[in-house]
Amino acid sequence: MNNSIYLPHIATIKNVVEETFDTSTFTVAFDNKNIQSSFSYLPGQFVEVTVFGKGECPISITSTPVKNEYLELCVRSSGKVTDALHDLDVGGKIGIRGPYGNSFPLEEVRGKDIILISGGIGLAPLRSLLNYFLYNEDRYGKIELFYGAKTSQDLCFRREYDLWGAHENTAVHITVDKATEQWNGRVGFVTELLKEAAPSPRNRFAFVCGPPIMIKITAKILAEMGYEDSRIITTLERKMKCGVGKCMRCSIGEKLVCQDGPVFSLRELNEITDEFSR
Amino acid sequence: MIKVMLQKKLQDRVKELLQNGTVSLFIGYEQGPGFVYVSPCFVRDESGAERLVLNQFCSNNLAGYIHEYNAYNRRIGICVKGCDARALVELVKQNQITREDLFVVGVPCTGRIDISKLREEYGPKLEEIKGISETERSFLLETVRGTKEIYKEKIVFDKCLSCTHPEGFEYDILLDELKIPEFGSADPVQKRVEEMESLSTAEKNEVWCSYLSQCILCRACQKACYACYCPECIFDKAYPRWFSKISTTAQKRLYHLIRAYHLAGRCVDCGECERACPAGIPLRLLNKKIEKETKKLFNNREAGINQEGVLPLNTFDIDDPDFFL
Amino acid sequence: MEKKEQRVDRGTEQFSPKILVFACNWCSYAAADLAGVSRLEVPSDFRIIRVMCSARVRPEFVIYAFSRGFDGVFILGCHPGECHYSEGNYYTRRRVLLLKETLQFMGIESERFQLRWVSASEGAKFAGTMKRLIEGIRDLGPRNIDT
Amino acid sequence: MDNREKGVERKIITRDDLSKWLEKIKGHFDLYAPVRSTVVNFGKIERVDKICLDFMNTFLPPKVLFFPQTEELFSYARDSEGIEVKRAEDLIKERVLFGIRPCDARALSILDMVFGGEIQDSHYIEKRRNTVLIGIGCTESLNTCFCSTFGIDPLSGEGTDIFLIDNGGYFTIKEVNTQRGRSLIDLGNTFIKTEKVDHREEAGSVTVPINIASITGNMEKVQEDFWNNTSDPCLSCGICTYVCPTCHCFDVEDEEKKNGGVRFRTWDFCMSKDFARMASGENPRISKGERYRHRYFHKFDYFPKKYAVVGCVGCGRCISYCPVNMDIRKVLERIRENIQK
Repeated sequence: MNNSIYLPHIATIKNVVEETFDTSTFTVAFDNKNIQSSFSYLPGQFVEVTVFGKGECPISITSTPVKNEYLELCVRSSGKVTDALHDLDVGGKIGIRGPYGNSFPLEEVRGKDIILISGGIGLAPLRSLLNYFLYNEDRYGKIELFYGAKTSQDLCFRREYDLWGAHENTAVHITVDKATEQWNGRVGFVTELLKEAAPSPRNRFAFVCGPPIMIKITAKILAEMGYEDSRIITTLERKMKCGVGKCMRCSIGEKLVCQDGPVFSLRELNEITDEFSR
Repeated sequence: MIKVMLQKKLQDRVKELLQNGTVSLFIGYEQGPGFVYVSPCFVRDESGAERLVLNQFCSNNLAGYIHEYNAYNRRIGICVKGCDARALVELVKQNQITREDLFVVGVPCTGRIDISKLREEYGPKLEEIKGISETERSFLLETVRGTKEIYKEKIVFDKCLSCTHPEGFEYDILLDELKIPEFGSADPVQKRVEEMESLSTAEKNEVWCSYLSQCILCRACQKACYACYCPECIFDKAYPRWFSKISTTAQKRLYHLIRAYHLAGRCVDCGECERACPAGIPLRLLNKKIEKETKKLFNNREAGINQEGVLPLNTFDIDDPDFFL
Repeated sequence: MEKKEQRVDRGTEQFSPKILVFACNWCSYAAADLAGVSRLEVPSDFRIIRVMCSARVRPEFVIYAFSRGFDGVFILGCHPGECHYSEGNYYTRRRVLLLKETLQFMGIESERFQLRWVSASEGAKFAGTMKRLIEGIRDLGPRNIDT
Repeated sequence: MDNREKGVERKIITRDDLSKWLEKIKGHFDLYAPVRSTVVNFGKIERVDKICLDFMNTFLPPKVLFFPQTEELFSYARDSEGIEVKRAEDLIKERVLFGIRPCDARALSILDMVFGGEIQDSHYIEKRRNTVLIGIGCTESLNTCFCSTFGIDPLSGEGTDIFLIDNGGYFTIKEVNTQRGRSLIDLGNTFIKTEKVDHREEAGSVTVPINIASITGNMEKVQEDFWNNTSDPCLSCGICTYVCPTCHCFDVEDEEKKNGGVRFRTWDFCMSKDFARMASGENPRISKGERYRHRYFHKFDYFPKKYAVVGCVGCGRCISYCPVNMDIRKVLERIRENIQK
């Protein structure tokens, strides 16, 4: 009778990379080799991570499904479960079930130019997407990343910007809200950066992920620039428990973030008559 | 007859208050599903005043809403019975509101009817009751089958049997003279507390286990309480987690212990917790026990009677009892 | 559904209770240290939590401990008038007394929850008090654990 | 209205025989039926004479038997080698649930859609599969009943295996809908008689139905102010959700013990302030009005959109137990007025 959808598979933490003072990227692999090799996912999906005795929380997958040997999860310590996760070291056991949710519309954007706009830890799901694009470079047009964080200390995946930027047809723009001494790059909100660059909406899709307020402002700016609602794509966060559409906790309108999301286009969100559109 | 006049008087006064801008919100009672069921009513404009009702079924202690609505309203008008005024006294004493923020309309009360007692006396078909009047000793229920007389003592809330009012509380308006009604019998809760005390610990445990087995942790007892105003409740706190929704007897006991203890010296015995409980758990028992102990051990007066004074656990006396050490 | 958990010491066949002790940093915690340094015999059935004052112990701590299956909870503080913060222990005294009565009323023996004054120099008193109190809990036996 | 038919042939069972039949059923199955303590609830029956037959609606809906307030999902054990996860062992023995009302039977069929579907919740489904339902029609009603609003016939056994109607001295066996039902009837063959009776089949009078079709699908038209004002008296307690036969929101909590622990799921209520609050502190439904709106939208908008059925069955529990006497019928009526405005 071991067929409950709520049973997590045991996984081991293989590596931990500290991104910022409260955010780390965990590399994890399932203990069961068969599960690991058959675990397939797409950028934008998430998993439910269990820290035994503490609980469960949804975490978006930040690795790209080109290698099936491990999963990468970028987690900010912000609650009971994530705090406990940060207390675990390499070799620690966690539970994972998933993947859940829809994914970014990979086919729809084929052959199109792409901009990715993100703030803070919002880069985590977009990193999965970005790496996917870069891996399949020939299928996509110009890719631009606009990324902002509070300070230079709050930038995630710092080691990878150069790698991304080195690709042909790819540009990476980084900004911080507040400059510190070590920082000699751009200062200002990511939204200002976007306004300045003003990438034309022609043949282009925009992917946005970050704090709710940033998503709202960015969506407005993009709309002003002439982007269609259906071409502004975002991924949302909601309190989630089951991940499979039973507990009704993550509902926005009749949509459930765990099943119908977490990836929504702005058009879909505008259709939902709920808190978001208000 | 008198009651109908009072209701009209209340409606008129409320209309006036809203019209001249004395209050921006008035909290009173309105008809719920059926004559005997009364809901709290929030009136924001003159036209809404018509909805207000006032009868022997208006039992809710409306003081519980003040805290929630205080921030959004310049001045709240509120309809209180003598006993509810105790909650207001306490809220002021506990620095939750200033008296000037309120416009208090005192309504006379000769005992409020406990629906569950009425159901036992009258039978389940309470929808038959269409009107009510009263005499000195009894309520006259006008029903589809004629008038039925029931002695007051039999159907008023337990708390009404030992009615108390705060001393020297100044109402902004009094609809009629406030009197303390007298009944032939006393509040049985005191006796029940004593009965409970006389049991052995194992027996007490057994009694509580049977009560707690009915508890569904809906927390209505807490939400209905005037004194539960913490911005973040200990039971909601996610981190650290004191209380989980896992419905074990241990969790329920923890919940009820903490809830009752937090009310030590603040419980005005409005009985809202017991009335709100869908499972019929006698919660006043616990509150009364704590009240009794604070009175006995710390010489504390009942909450909400006196407008001066400190909460019993916010102070100490060098000569406090230490027999237990 | 009451389960009686069997916690019996294999060596002595004696019930070994689970006990939580809150000890004030300025007095009884030091006394516990002193008892240890003086090699006094102290029962080993308790876990000790250091608090900055006995008044730091919120009643919720105690209730929570009982809900998690502890057989006894003790608070140790400074003697009246000796509180490091001048009057913390007076507040504790009131709270403890009221909580004891409430616990008793809800079916948890008030003897399981105790308050004692032990100053920093009273290592021997600490050892003796703990011994007596724990003996008391042993006599009461294991608590019916709620499930 | 007297639709008493004279001398109709019906399968009947007398009250005394019913107890004997149930006794026999109890020998083969776990029997659950309404029992009275301070309130009437479904409980496991040890003695048949404890069954309470003069009840209208139980306090807690029958969902407690399939989706209990607290349910173990799995336990885990920690040792030096790692962690082992073990699923909770659910009931194996088959159960019979006696005394389910038509509204509650409909509610179960709604929950079937929620917990079934593409992704199956085996904890619920297995319990459901293992339970035979014996329904009882409503020849009387409470003044809070409004099932007819949702097209529920208080004298129809839709969703039950066997359906009885209380005729005072005896019960009529009105419907036997499934094979499992028939095998239960076989158990009681000696007690069930076919007799000509003055057949009485009268449904309890139910509140005038509300025009629900004009509400679902038009909920968006309701102004925002409406929700803030309507929710004013609400205390944000959990009663209405906990006693609701179709509310299914849950929370998941871990309990850590020595070298292991258990993960439970527990009922949760959407009127709670932190129901949707995220770890980051963001709360999409911060005001009481928004939460209240969500509750109504879930029942009368999201349910119809997702499962093509209204998420309310008109059992009236939320009306009878609400501590401030809020009336869902009144609110629906006002929603309708508001839509038309």
